[in-house]
Order: sequence, then structure tokens, then C-alpha cells
Amino acid sequence: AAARDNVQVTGSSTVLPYSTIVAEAFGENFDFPTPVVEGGGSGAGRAKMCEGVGPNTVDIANSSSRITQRDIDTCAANGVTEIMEVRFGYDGIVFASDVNGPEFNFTPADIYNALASQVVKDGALTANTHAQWAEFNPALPAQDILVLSPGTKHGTREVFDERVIIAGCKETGAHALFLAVVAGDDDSAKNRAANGECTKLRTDGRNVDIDGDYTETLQRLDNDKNAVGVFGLSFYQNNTDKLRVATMNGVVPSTETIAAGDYPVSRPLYFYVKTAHLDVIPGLKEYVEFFVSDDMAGPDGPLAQYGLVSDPELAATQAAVAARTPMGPLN
Amino acid sequence: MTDATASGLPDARPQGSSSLLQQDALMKRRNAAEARFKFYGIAAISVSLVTLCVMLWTIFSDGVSAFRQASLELTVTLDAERLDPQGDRSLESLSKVTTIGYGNLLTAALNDYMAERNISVEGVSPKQVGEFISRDAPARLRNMVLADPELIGQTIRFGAFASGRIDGYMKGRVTMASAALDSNITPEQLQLADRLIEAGVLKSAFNWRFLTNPDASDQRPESAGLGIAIIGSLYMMFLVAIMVLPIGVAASIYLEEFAPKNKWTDIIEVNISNLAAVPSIVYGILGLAIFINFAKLPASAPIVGALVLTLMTLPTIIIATRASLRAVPPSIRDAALGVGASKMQTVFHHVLPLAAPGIMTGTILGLASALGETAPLLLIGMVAFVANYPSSPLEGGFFDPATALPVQVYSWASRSDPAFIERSSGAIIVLLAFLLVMNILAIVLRRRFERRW
Amino acid sequence: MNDMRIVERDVNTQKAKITARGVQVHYGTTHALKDVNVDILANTVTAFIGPSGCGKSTFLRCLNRMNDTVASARVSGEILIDGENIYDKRVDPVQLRAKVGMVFQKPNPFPKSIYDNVAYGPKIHGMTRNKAELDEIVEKALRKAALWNEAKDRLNSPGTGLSGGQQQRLCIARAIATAPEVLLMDEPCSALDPIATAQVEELIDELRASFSVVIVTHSMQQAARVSQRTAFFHLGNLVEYGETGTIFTNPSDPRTESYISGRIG
Amino acid sequence: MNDMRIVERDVNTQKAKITARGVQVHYGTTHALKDVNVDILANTVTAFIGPSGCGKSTFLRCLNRMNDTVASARVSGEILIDGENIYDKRVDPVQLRAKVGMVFQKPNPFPKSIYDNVAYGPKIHGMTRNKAELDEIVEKALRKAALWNEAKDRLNSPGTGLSGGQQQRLCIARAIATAPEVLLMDEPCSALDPIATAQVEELIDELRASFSVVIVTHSMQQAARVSQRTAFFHLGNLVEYGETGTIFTNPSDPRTESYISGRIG
Amino acid sequence: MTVALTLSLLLVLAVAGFFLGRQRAIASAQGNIRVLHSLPNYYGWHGAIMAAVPALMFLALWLVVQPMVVERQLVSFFPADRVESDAARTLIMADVRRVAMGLDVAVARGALSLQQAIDLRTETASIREVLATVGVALGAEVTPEVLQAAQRSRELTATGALLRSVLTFVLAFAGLAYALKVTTKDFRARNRVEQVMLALLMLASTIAILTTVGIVMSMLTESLRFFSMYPWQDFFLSLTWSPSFQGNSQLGLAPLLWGTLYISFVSMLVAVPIGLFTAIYLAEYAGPRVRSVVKPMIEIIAGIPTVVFGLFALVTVGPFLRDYFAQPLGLGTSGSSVMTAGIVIGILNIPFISSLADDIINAVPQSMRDGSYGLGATKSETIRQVVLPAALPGVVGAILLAASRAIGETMIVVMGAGAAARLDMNPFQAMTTITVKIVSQLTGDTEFNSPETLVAFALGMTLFVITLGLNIVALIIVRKYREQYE
Ligand SMILES: Nc1ncnc2c1ncn2[C@@H]1O[C@H](COP(=O)(O)OP(=O)(O)OP(=O)(O)O)[C@@H](O)[C@H]1O
Ligand SMILES: Nc1ncnc2c1ncn2[C@@H]1O[C@H](COP(=O)(O)OP(=O)(O)OP(=O)(O)O)[C@@H](O)[C@H]1O
Ligand SMILES: [Mg+2]
Ligand SMILES: [Mg+2]
Repeated sequence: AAARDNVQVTGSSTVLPYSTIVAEAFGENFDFPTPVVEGGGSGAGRAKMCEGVGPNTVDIANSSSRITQRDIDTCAANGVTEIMEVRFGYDGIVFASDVNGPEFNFTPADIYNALASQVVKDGALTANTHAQWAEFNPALPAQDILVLSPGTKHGTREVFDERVIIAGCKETGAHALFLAVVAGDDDSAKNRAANGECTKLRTDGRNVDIDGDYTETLQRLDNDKNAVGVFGLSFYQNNTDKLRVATMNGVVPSTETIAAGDYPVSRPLYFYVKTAHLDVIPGLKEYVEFFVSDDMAGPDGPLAQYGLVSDPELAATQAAVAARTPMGPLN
Repeated sequence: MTDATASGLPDARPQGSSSLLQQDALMKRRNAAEARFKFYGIAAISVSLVTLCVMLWTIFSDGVSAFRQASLELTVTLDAERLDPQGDRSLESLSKVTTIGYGNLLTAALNDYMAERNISVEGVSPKQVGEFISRDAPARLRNMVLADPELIGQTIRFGAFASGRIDGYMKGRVTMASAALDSNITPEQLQLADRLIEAGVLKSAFNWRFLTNPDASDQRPESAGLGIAIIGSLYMMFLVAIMVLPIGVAASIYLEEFAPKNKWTDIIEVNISNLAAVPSIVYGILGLAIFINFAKLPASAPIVGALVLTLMTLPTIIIATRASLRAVPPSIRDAALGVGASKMQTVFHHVLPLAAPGIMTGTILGLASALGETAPLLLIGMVAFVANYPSSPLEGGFFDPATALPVQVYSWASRSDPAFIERSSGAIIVLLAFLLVMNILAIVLRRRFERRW
Repeated sequence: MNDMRIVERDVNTQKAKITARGVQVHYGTTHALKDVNVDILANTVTAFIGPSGCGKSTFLRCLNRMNDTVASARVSGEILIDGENIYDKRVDPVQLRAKVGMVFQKPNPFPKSIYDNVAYGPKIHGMTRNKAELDEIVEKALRKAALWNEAKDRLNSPGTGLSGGQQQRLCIARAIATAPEVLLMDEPCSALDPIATAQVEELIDELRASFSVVIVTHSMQQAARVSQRTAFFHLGNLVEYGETGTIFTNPSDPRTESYISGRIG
Repeated sequence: MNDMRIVERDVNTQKAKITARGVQVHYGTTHALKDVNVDILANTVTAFIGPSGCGKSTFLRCLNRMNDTVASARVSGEILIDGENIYDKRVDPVQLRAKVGMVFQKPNPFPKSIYDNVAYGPKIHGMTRNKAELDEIVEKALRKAALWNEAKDRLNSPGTGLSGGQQQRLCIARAIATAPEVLLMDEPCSALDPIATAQVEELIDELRASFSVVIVTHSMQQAARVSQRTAFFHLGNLVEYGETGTIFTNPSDPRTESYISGRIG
Repeated sequence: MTVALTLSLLLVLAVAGFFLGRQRAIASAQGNIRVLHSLPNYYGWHGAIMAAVPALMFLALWLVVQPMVVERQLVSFFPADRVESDAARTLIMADVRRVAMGLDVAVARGALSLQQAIDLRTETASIREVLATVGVALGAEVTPEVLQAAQRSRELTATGALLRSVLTFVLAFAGLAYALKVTTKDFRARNRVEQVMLALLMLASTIAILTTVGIVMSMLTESLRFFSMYPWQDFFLSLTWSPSFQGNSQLGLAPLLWGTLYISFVSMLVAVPIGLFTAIYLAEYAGPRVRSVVKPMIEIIAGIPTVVFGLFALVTVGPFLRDYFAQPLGLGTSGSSVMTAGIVIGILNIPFISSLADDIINAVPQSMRDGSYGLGATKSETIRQVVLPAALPGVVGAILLAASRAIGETMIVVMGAGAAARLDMNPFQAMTTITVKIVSQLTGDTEFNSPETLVAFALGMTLFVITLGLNIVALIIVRKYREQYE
């Protein structure tokens, strides 16, 4: 059982590119070996982190969503009692279509009307039969509806559901109608059930779930010029020559608009560090500090250039890292 | 027993009724059926070969460009003041200067060069000029200096990769039209590239580093290489071959030649064919549970990958081996047993050599599919970004983190920068080259053990 | 019991069924058959005898172009059946083989049921219109091959499960079932017991009524018993060919003489 | 030439080499051999005759436990060689088979060179110390099998490239090479021409000087020529066993009589 | 003495055993190897095996048992209530092991002397810091009990190691002595050696069983956990598959199972005829030259990574089928469909069927073909009615193998058939398979301990059971039709 000499990072595929950029720069500028960075999903990453303490377990779990109490409990049961939570920025989620196609200016209600399995028509819920965008919003082009939405495995889907579909559901009034019909013991249960109804998407082929990554979405968009796809901001920024981005509530997505909170569809990105490893795995402490430094995660750093929305509260994060503050209980 | 005389002959065919030189209707039909049958064979082969060609064509037309790379020939003055602010040339102080500092040095060098030659394009800022240089160039320069501090103060010639978009422009992937839309490059920068090409600083050449470099992050597709993936795949194939062949052949021999035919062997048999049907990801789950969590082997290591792939290919190889053992005629076994060879000797002296070509085919096919497998590696940490080369096998390299060729294909195919798509195809070409070598090996081996009865 | 009776039989004087002219066979570099000329008569049993490796099987396989399936074999010269050159380009070897049936040295039943083994030929040649006709052909063929009594209760069990002798009789039944004009037999009795051999020999004699039979044999007694004409091969040459009686009692070539009396091999 | 002479030979009166008592063989549900009792003498050639499928090969394969390799075969009763039960648990069938050599019905040379075919047995039994000794054994065996002249120039070419008869002689050479005490031959001459047959028969007679030879044959002439004792099998029963002369001239069982005279099969 | 050293000394002993055994055998026969029961080398191997194998087995057993025994001894260091439950005890023992290992490393690196490691007390030093300097991670500060237990464990382990080496060598020498004693010219060395070889062969064949056990074990507990969170009736009977982050997931198996079967069926429809005809052509019609070129070329297909096939499905086949079949026939506008994935998987599987079937067809004896040609059958009749039936068991095996790959394929389905779980007859609709969902649920962003992730294991188990059933059926069929030739 020889001691390991490199940092091991695993988790979210959304965080993976940022993590590799940092790891690469870290390897170049420090005397430590370059950390090994793995994708594979936030859930799987956190599960690996929670397997226990020791050189055969990973040091850091990247995550595109916040850790849950269940994971914290698993960790504790396996002896991982102290975890440091580091939020280093935000990921913007954008709608984009073929660069040669028409322009789209969406509101969440438009997306809801296009994709939900049940929509409001004349004040009542009916099965969604919309075939073209212009049918429910004349401002949108008269083009067949086809949305390439993130598959149910993706964390993006969670944000997509919450910030777009449920928001649209509420905007169109469908949510209220659902509330009236669903069963539930109390208000919050009812609310959850109504949310569940809202996020049921139509299954007639107008909504296509993409379980693969954004390159697949791009490829499908290339096959089907009518389609509207959902991408990460960084992916869009690297492919502006092929994609035309849609606005949401009139706001063009960019690192600035998201950082300012104008563009609604975004989510925080985290990584979780096992504090027990901090002084033990060579380079771990330095890597974590390097990651959140202004040189990397700052608004002018390479991560922001790549498409990360820099965290306005980065300084607080840097302080917390320096102080090795383990995370408290989830609120 | 007097059947023979009991009845007449079967109706004899009318004598001399038909000329051999003319075909009757039935014969014509049968010959047509024959021709059809043969045609189906040719058609089947053509379908496979045409598909193969189409795929190879796509791969090659997308991927060959990965083997070429544009680079900038720069003259860099290694300014002592900037690189060694303390002036003591000690490693400690030298390493304080980060790649950012070296990056500025290179940007300055290119801008100086342009100023010297009066090359300029309206609307290209010095910073945008700096974007011409790959982000891995500063790191390489820094390593050069750290390895040889004597260089400080000198003026050296330094070949830096051009960044991905510029490289793409030279390969035709990026055009003026696309640059107008592209947020990472402007048409003016491309005009500047044209000028630099004219001046002879920006050149394209065969890119060895595609085969030797480690992987690179999303921001520098131009420097991403297959070095670690090739080593990882080699390590794994070696380990798989030396594990799977003996175990597979031994198991097949036992099951085919020695095992009594009873419930127990039936169970094993069903088991093996079932294992062949288990999706490869499940082997990943198994590998994670057994080799990493239970046996505490390190994650991302070729040894774990090899163990998982061994378990995965074992059933395939056992099935193929058993089929070829079964094909050896029983009379050969009788002959050997008859001269007093033991069963073990019979198998090892006669049956196994005769079955060798089939075993080879099965093994190569099994190894080939193991070589291209990604899913099980997903769970044992080999689908990762690894930038440090594993050491040699003698120094425990099998236990160092590494990746594999299909993993590189897979992870590059999902990167956002379009430059990675050609790299991905390039990696497939390398993978195919591996495959070709394996197939040639198989053919050579098969020739040597050719059936001779 | 049958011992070495040399039976004189009336040899039909009708025209030759098969005429071979200058037949040469090479296997790669081995010159297996050298300039063979022979006329095989219709309604006659012709025996090929000669030491092991002298080319009997090779020549037999030329007569229905079975040598086409051996990649290394090259045949030259011409062989006429009913005046038609079977090596003519227009001749379909498949059609030829339906006309010229064959039984091999090693029994080679198909891995099918006994019934299907026999029914195979009639089926592919479209000789029957319905199952009943096929059943009849199969039964007749098995009876002739003296296998009916042993096989009738297990027609659906695999032919490969029979003993060696039974297998060979099955192969004969199979060949008979297609009602060929010429029947080639390569040591058909080498795996049979005397009783079965006698039955087959009797059958061969019956077949002679309508067909030409060519039989390769190692047993000179057998040749003497069943054949009207005998050809003696030696080292790829057809040494002597003539009436069986003459060959065995009064051979003209010294090599034949030596072979008959057991001096060369 | 050898015809059906029935030769009276002095039968050795020494004790039995092989004694079979109550041997029964079942293949699955087929009762192939029923209660066979027989004493096979040393320095004697014993012939097994009988119609096809009567169990001759089956019994022969019991004598060196080759039936062990057939999964469905069950053997009961006892067979003693030199007073030792070969079905005893302590007996190593491999050792037994070195002592009791075998030649099969269908020639089955190894897909190796002629030399290696013959040398294989001596090699695995450690019969030689060096190449020269091995060469000698190989040559002797090939000479005895009447194959030396044909094979001496192509010792390194594959044994499977020989003609059928040559292949069978190669198999005989291979069996002889291990110097067994008993030699079992299952229709060894069914693929040989008369000359080669005569040579092999001569060889069998020679072998008799030091070994026991058991030969299965379909040719009653052959049985009469080479054997001193003959066993007649019928439908799995050993019907009659005795001196060859007696069996052929004065059989005591009516079934033997019918078979010899060609009436049953 | 370390295990590695013990092993290498055992190796030396084994080599010695080989030569001694061989020599003794030859001597006992006065140099006349003819009278030996077995060839001299077998006596050598016997000597080597007797010297090495029992000792090795003992060593392995010891290595497994020792930690268990030691652990039992250590339980006494802790208050009974802390080691009552299994989970708590394993946790504590893991801690103890880590500390003990840390001390080992520290001593090995020279950070502590042997005596220091023994005298170390929690009162005088922070064990966590001491061990961190040598790179051993500890979750929390070490309690005195744990440290004592760790030190005791090191003590026991050291004694154990000494005892282990001594006993191993005693056993090795005893084995060697025994081997030499029994080596006489009548000794059946070959039989003994072959018994050992047989045991090895048997051992190799049990690896398949062990793999299965491993797979079941690694999936069963998680599957059970899934069924404790999600009702099994819904899993097996529900017709909808729609996992969701909101927690109101419907995880019905039916659409996935349907997709799996449908896509596999289409792929077999492509692969079996093409593969079989390819094999037949190569084995029966093609000359050796063509065969030696075409066969490896087709085998290349098997080696192209499935990602490439996935792209091929996505970029080429999907749009082609959509534009020329699905849309004109009014069967939908989806580029990804059962057809797309099925066809591409079929192509991928061609070499599996063709290569194996080709070898099997080649193994059918020529005499079988001669028999058929002799009856006037054409080549195709011979192949269809004689050669293929003879080769059937092997061909079925090859087809099964291909079917297995079709069921287990992931990348092509993801890119070719889409990710939509749907029950539909239309082959031009997007569908998905069990395997795809296993991968995506396992590598997704969903929380690990939730039914949405754990369902992957239940899916895996289900697939495992289904394929097991298929294989049993196939085995029965093959048994029934297997016919022995020659
Ligand atoms: N396929 C083949 N390839 C090469 N040589 C062959 C082949 N078949 C036969 N020969 C050779 O051709 C010669 C004649 O063989 P053939 O089989 O015709 O002899 P035969 O008279 O039938 O002998 P036997 O009585 O042993 O069957 C022999 O020398 C043999 O070795
Ligand atoms: N492996 C086997 N499985 C089942 N039945 C068998 C097997 N081998 C032989 N038999 C049967 O056992 C009986 C005796 O067969 P055996 O081969 O001993 O006959 P034989 O006297 O040698 O005949 P032949 O002269 O034809 O070689 C036959 O009815 C045969 O069908
Ligand atoms: Mg012949
Ligand atoms: Mg027999």
C-alpha cells in the first residue's frame, strides 16, 4: 500500500473541462504531478468520495449540483466526516438553434407550451397538440417544434425543469390548474405533485431527450435544421459559428448577464474536498487553492474565458479554503 | 434378409434421354439457385466491405489532418529580468515565474517580430496576436528554461504550436465566413495568419507530438496527444493477452476434454455463454467492486483495466476455443490414446495444435473488442484526464494512472472545441493501426499453425 | 461361401458407355494418372484393380468430375459418356453427377436421419412429387442396400449412429436412390461383412441390367465374382484391360501376371 | 496368390494372455455386448469375425479400455491380462494401452510428418535415449509395416498426404513402434491391396512369435490365413470360439455354420 | 520475511525439486529410462510441484486467515458496545488497519524507529500528524484504544509472519522429501503431475463461475436497496419510464425491455444473413487468396470502436433512413430509430458471426461434401443441406455470441436509437435499451443513493436473468440438434 503521490478528482462531466484546465496549469506551474481528473457524473463522483478515507479513495468530487443530506450521511457512515464545499462559479444553460435559421426570443412559457404534455387552452388543461412555434406565440417563427433537451441523467435537466419548465408552467397558469387536481396531504406535497405534473413532457417526438453530450446535440441539430437545442454556455461559446443563441425573457446569455443574475437559467458548480486528505496527499491543498485563485477562477482567468461564470463571491470562497472551513449542515 | 431381391429397382432414369450438353428445366432452376446463392455471398461480403470502406473513408478524411499541425517559428529573447527576478538562477526562484510570465514573453516575441517586418493587420490587438500561440508553448518554454537555466539571457529559436483556430484555418476547417461568427477568432486574425504564412513563420508540418504528447485540456486542442493512451492500451493489451489466453484455453480444455457431462458442467456452460451476453458496463461495476473497493488496487491503473477486460473477453475466448477444440476429429484422439498417450498428452500434443488457428482467431477477435472497449473503463477511473506518463512496467507502471485509446476517442468526441473532432478521428486511425498490427499477427500465427489434415 | 470362383459371364457387345482418351491427372507435381485410354461398356460391371496408390480412385473420380473439388488436381484428355465429352465447357458437373452416382471408400453419411440421407438425392433432383413417392424410393433403396430390416425402425435416428458396415450400406442406398445411369463405387465393400458383401454384389449384378457399374476393389475375388471386365492399374498406368476371365486366367502383361500371383504391389 | 487355404497350425498350449469373464457393454440403452467369456492365448493370432454391428469392435476396444473415452459406454464383467484385471481401479489405462497397442478401422494418422507419426509412441514412453535410436525404431517399424520403401524419401512430409492404404500401413507402423505385448487390429487390411495385405499378414505371423495379436476382420479367408484361433460374434454374443481350423471346417453352433456358409448376416 | 522473498525462495526450491526428482528417478532405473513408469521430466515436475504447491497453498491460506485471527484478538481492546454491530466493528478495524499500516510505512520510511513505533502513545504525540508526514490519511484523530490495537496488531502480524515463513519452508522441504522418497521407477509421476494439471484446468474453468458470483454479488445488494426504495411491482409492471430529479420518477422496465428486444432483433436480422453468407462464401467459394485478404478486412470491423459506429449511425445511417424510408412511408421524422441502431449493430456483429462460422464450416470434413457432390448436388445444395447442419451447433454458438453483443451494446444505441423509452411497434421511432439506461443512470448527475441511480443495478440484474434464460433455452436447442459427424 504505497502512498499515492497525485491528486485524484472525479465527478461531474460539466465541471470536468474546468477541472482539467486547472489541473493542467497546476501541473505546469507546481512541482507536483498533474492531478488525475475523471468525469462520470456528479452522483457517481460523490458516491466515490464517500467510500472512505485513504489513498485508494478519491480526494475531490466535482459536482454540478449541491451535495444532498443522503450523501453526507453515507460519507459519515464511511468515516468521511469532514468535507469542504467549494463553489467556484456558475454554469449558464442556453437555447440555441442552427446559425442559418431564424432568431428565437423565448420566455419560459414558450418552452412550456412547446414541450409540456398538457397545456392550458381556453383556461383548461388539454393535451399538447402544438406543431409550430407560432401557434402559441406569433412572435416566434412559424417553424416545426423540435427541442433537443437534456436527458434525464443530466444535471442540466434539473435546472431546465426548474427554471424553464416549472417557471413556464406557472407563467401559463398550468401550475395552478394542476394544483387544483392533484392529491396531497399538505400544501408542499401538493406543490411537489403539481411540479411533477408540470415536468411531464410530451412523448410524440417533438421533444427529444439527449443522453449523450453536447456534441451529440450539435450533431443532431446539424441533421435537423429546425431543431432547438439546449447547451452549456461554454459549449456555445466554442461553437458560435454554428449556433444562434436564443434569448430568454429578452436577455442574451453571457457570462456577464448570468453573473449579474439577469439571465435566469444557470446553476452553481461545486467541488467537495475531503479535508482528511488535505495534508496527506501531496499537492491537494495547493491544487484547491490554485483552483479558486483569481488567476484561475477569476473573471479574467482562463476558466472564465472558457465559459465559466465567475462567482461574484469568489473572495469568500478563497477565504474559506484558506481556513479549511468544513461545510456545515445543509440548510 | 433377402431384401435385395424383394423389390424392383427404383425407377431408373430414362436411358440417354438427356444430353449432358443441354440443361433441363430443373437443372436451369437449380443452377440459377446456385448462382443466386453465390451472389448472396458476394453481396454479403460487399455490404461488409462497402460499410467498412465508408467508415474508413470518413475516419481518414476526418482524421489524417490530426497528424499535421501548424506551428510558429519564433525568436525569443529570454529576458533575465523577467525570468529570474532574484537573479540567483536557483530553481526555487526560477519556478516562481509561472507560465503566464512565459506567455507574455512569447506574445511579445511575436509582436516584436511583426513590428520588425512591418506585418500588421488593422484591428488586431497585440493580445489577439498572442492568441496565435498555443497555450502549451509557455509551459514548454518554461520547462526548457528550468531544465537549463543557462539559457536565460540568450536569444533562442523556439517552435511554438499555433492555436487550434489558426491550425484549423490552415486545414480549411475555419474559414473567413465562420470566423466572422466565431467568438474565438476574427477574420482580421485570419488575414494576419495569411501574412504570417507568407512570411514563412507560420508553417504546417507532420505532428509527431500527436503520438507522444499527453492529453491536453479543452483550451489547447493543438497540443493534445495520444502518448499516454497508447502506453495505457499497450500495457492493458499485454496484460490481457497473457492472462486471458492461458486461462481461456485451460478452461476450454477442461470443459471440452475432461469435464464429465453433468449438471455442474451444464451450469458452467450456460454461465459462460451468459457472461458473454453481460453488457460490458456490468464488468465495470464488477471491477469497481472487486478490484478497487475490495482488493484495494489503485483506480485509473492499467492493471485494473486489464483485469476487467480479461474477465470480459474470457467468455468470448472460451466459446471460440471450445468450438475449435470440438472441430478436431475424434479419430485423432483415438489414435493418440491408442498408442498409449494419456488424455493430457493427447490434448496437448495433438488436439491443441490442431485447434490453434481457431483459438488464435477467437483470441484476436476478443482482444480487438477489448481494445476498443470504453464502457467498463468508465467505472474504474480510466476515462480520465491523465497528464503524467506511467512509468515502465518494471517500475510498477501497470499501477500508475493511464488512459486508453478508445477512452481518448470517447472523451475527445465530447469536447466542445471542434478541433477535437479531428483529433478523435486521428485517435481512431491509431487504434485501427493497432488493430491492423494485431490482425497481421493473427494471420502470421494462423499460417504457422495451419491445419494440415 | 463365395470363394474365388472366376465366373465367365456374357459380356455385352453393345457400344461403349464411357470412353476415356489420353486421360492424365496431376496433383500439383504428382503425376497420378498417365495417359489412360479405356472403353467402359454399358450394362457391364467393370472392376478396377491394382496396388494401393496406383490411381484407381483418381481415375474413378475423373468419371464424374469429382476431382473438380480438389484444388490441386488437373485433368487432361477427354472422357466421353454417351459420346459427349464430360469435360466440355457446356457440361454441368452437377448434372453429370446425377447421371453418374458414386459410393466412397470411407462411409460418409450426412449428419442427418437415415431417412433424410437416402431422400436427399431424390429431393434435390426433383424426382418425386409427394411424400408417399419419396417414402417408396427410400424404402426401395434401403431394401436394395440390404439395410431395410436394420433401419426400418430407426429411420429418424441419425445415420452417423450406425456401425461402419451399416454406414457404408446407407451410402450405397443413398447413391442408388437417385437412379443414376452409371454407378461408381470406390471399394464399397471394404467395410462390409461377407453377408452384406454378397448382398451388395448381388445388387451390383442386378444393377447391371440397366446401368453401367464401375467398381474399385482390392479383393481380386470380388473383381472376379462381380465384374465382366477388369482394368489393372499400376503406378498411374492402365496396364491391362479386358474380359475379367482373361485377365485373371491369362493376363497378357507380365505386371498383371505378377500382381495376380502376388509378386508385385 | 493366397486364397482360402485353411491352415492348421500348432496352437500353443500355454496359459491365457487375456481372460474375459462375463463382459457386458452398454451404449446408453443399446446392449452391444452380452456376457462374453473368452481366453486369448499368448503368442497366438486370434481373429474376431461376425456380421457388421455384432460387437467385434466393441469387444476389441474393451481390451485396451478405449471404450473409456466413449461417454455413453458402460463395461461390466472382468478382463484379465496376465492375471491382472484391467478394469481394476488401480490400473492406469494409459499404461495399459502402451502394453496393448491398437490399429483402427479408419486410418487416422496424426497431421504431422510420417516420421513424427511413428516416433510419437516411443517418445512419450521414453523408449529411446537419443535421436539415432529413435531413427532406428522408426525405420524398423516402417519396414515391418511394409511402408519403408515408399516413405523413406518423404519422412518429413505429412502422413495425411499418403493414399488410404499407405495411411493404414503408417498407423500399423505407429502401433508397432511402441513394442506392445498385445496388438489389437480393427480390420487393419480393409484399406490395403492384396500385396500389402499379404505383407501385413506375414508381419502378423512374425509378431506372433513374441506377442498376442487380436484381429477383427470381415474376410473369412484372412481369418483362416492368419489366425490360430477364431471367435465368432453374433448380435452381441460370442457364439463360438475355438481353433480356427475347427471353426471353419466343423463349427459346432448352427449360427456359425450359417455364417460361414453365407446364409446369415 | 516478506511474502515476495518467501515466494522467490520457494521458486528456488521448486527448481531444485525438479532436478532432484528427475535425477533420482533416473538413478532408480540405473540410467535405463525405459523401465521408468513415466518420462524423467514428469518425476522432475512432481518434485517441483510437491515442493512448491502445498507450501504455496498453505501460504495463501495463512495470508487469508491471519488478518481474521488478528482481528478477533483485537476486539478485546474496545468496549463491547462499540464493536457489537458488524458495521461498527468493520469501521473500527479499518481504522486500526490504517493506523497499523501507517506505522509500517513510517518505520519503512525512517520517520519512526521500530522502538518508537512500539512506544508511541496518543498522550505524547498526534498520531495523525506523524502519519500524515508519510502520506497516510486518517479521517480523525486516533484514540488510545485504536493505537494500542494497531500496535498489538503489528506485533501479532510480525510473529505471524515469522511463523508463516518457518511453516511454509517446513512444508516445502517436507513436500520435497516426500517427493524424493516416493520417486522409484514404478512411481506414477505422470499421473500425479497430470492430476495437478487437471486441477489447474478446473480452476481456470471456475473463474467463469466466480465472475458470475462476483457480478451477482456486486449488483444484488444495490438492487435490493433499490427495491427497498421503489416498489417492485412498479418496476416490473409499469409501462412508463420517466426518471426525474423531482423525485416522482416512474421506473417501469417494460419500455426498455421492449427496446432491447426490438433493436437486437433488427440487428440479428442484419447480422445473421450477412455474416452467415460471408462465412459461407469465404469457406466454400472464395479461393485462398481472396479469403486471406477479405477475412482480416472484415475482422477489422470488429475492432472499430463502437463510438465510431455510433457516429456512423448518427451522421449517415439515421438521416438516410429518415429521408428515404421513414418520411416517404409516413412512419415518422426521427433520425434516430430502432432501425438505425439495429442496422448498425448488425453491421458491427457481422465479423463475429462470419469469422467464427467460417472456421466452423471449414472444420466440416471434406468427405461430407464429397458425399453430397457425388449425388449430384450443387454447391449451394451441399452447403445448405449438408455442411450447415453439420456445423449447426457451432454456428448457433456464434450467433448467440453476436446476439449477446447486440443486447449489451451501448454507444450505438445512444447515438443511433436515441434515449427515449417508448413502447411502440414502429421501427422508425426512437427507442432505447436497458444497457443504455444502466450506463446513463450510473454515470448521470443524480444522487447515488436514490432510486434513479440504483435502478441501474436492478436493470442489470434483470438483464442478467433474462440473458441467462435465453442462454438456457439456446443450450437446450443446441443439445437437441447437435449431431456428431465423422
Ligand atoms: N488430393 C491429393 N493430393 C495429392 N496427391 C494425391 C491426392 N489424392 C491422391 N494422391 C496421390 O495420387 C496417387 C494415386 O492415389 P489414389 O487415391 O488414386 O490411389 P488408389 O489406387 O485409390 O489407392 P488406394 O487403393 O490406397 O485407395 C497416390 O500416390 C496418392 O498419394
Ligand atoms: N459410440 C456408440 N454409441 C452408440 N452405439 C454404438 C456406438 N458404437 C457402436 N454402437 C453400436 O453397438 C453395436 C456394435 O457395434 P460395433 O462397432 O462393435 O460393431 P462391429 O461388429 O465392429 O461392426 P462393423 O463390422 O460394422 O465394424 C452396433 O449396433 C452399433 O450401432
Ligand atoms: Mg483409393
Ligand atoms: Mg467394427
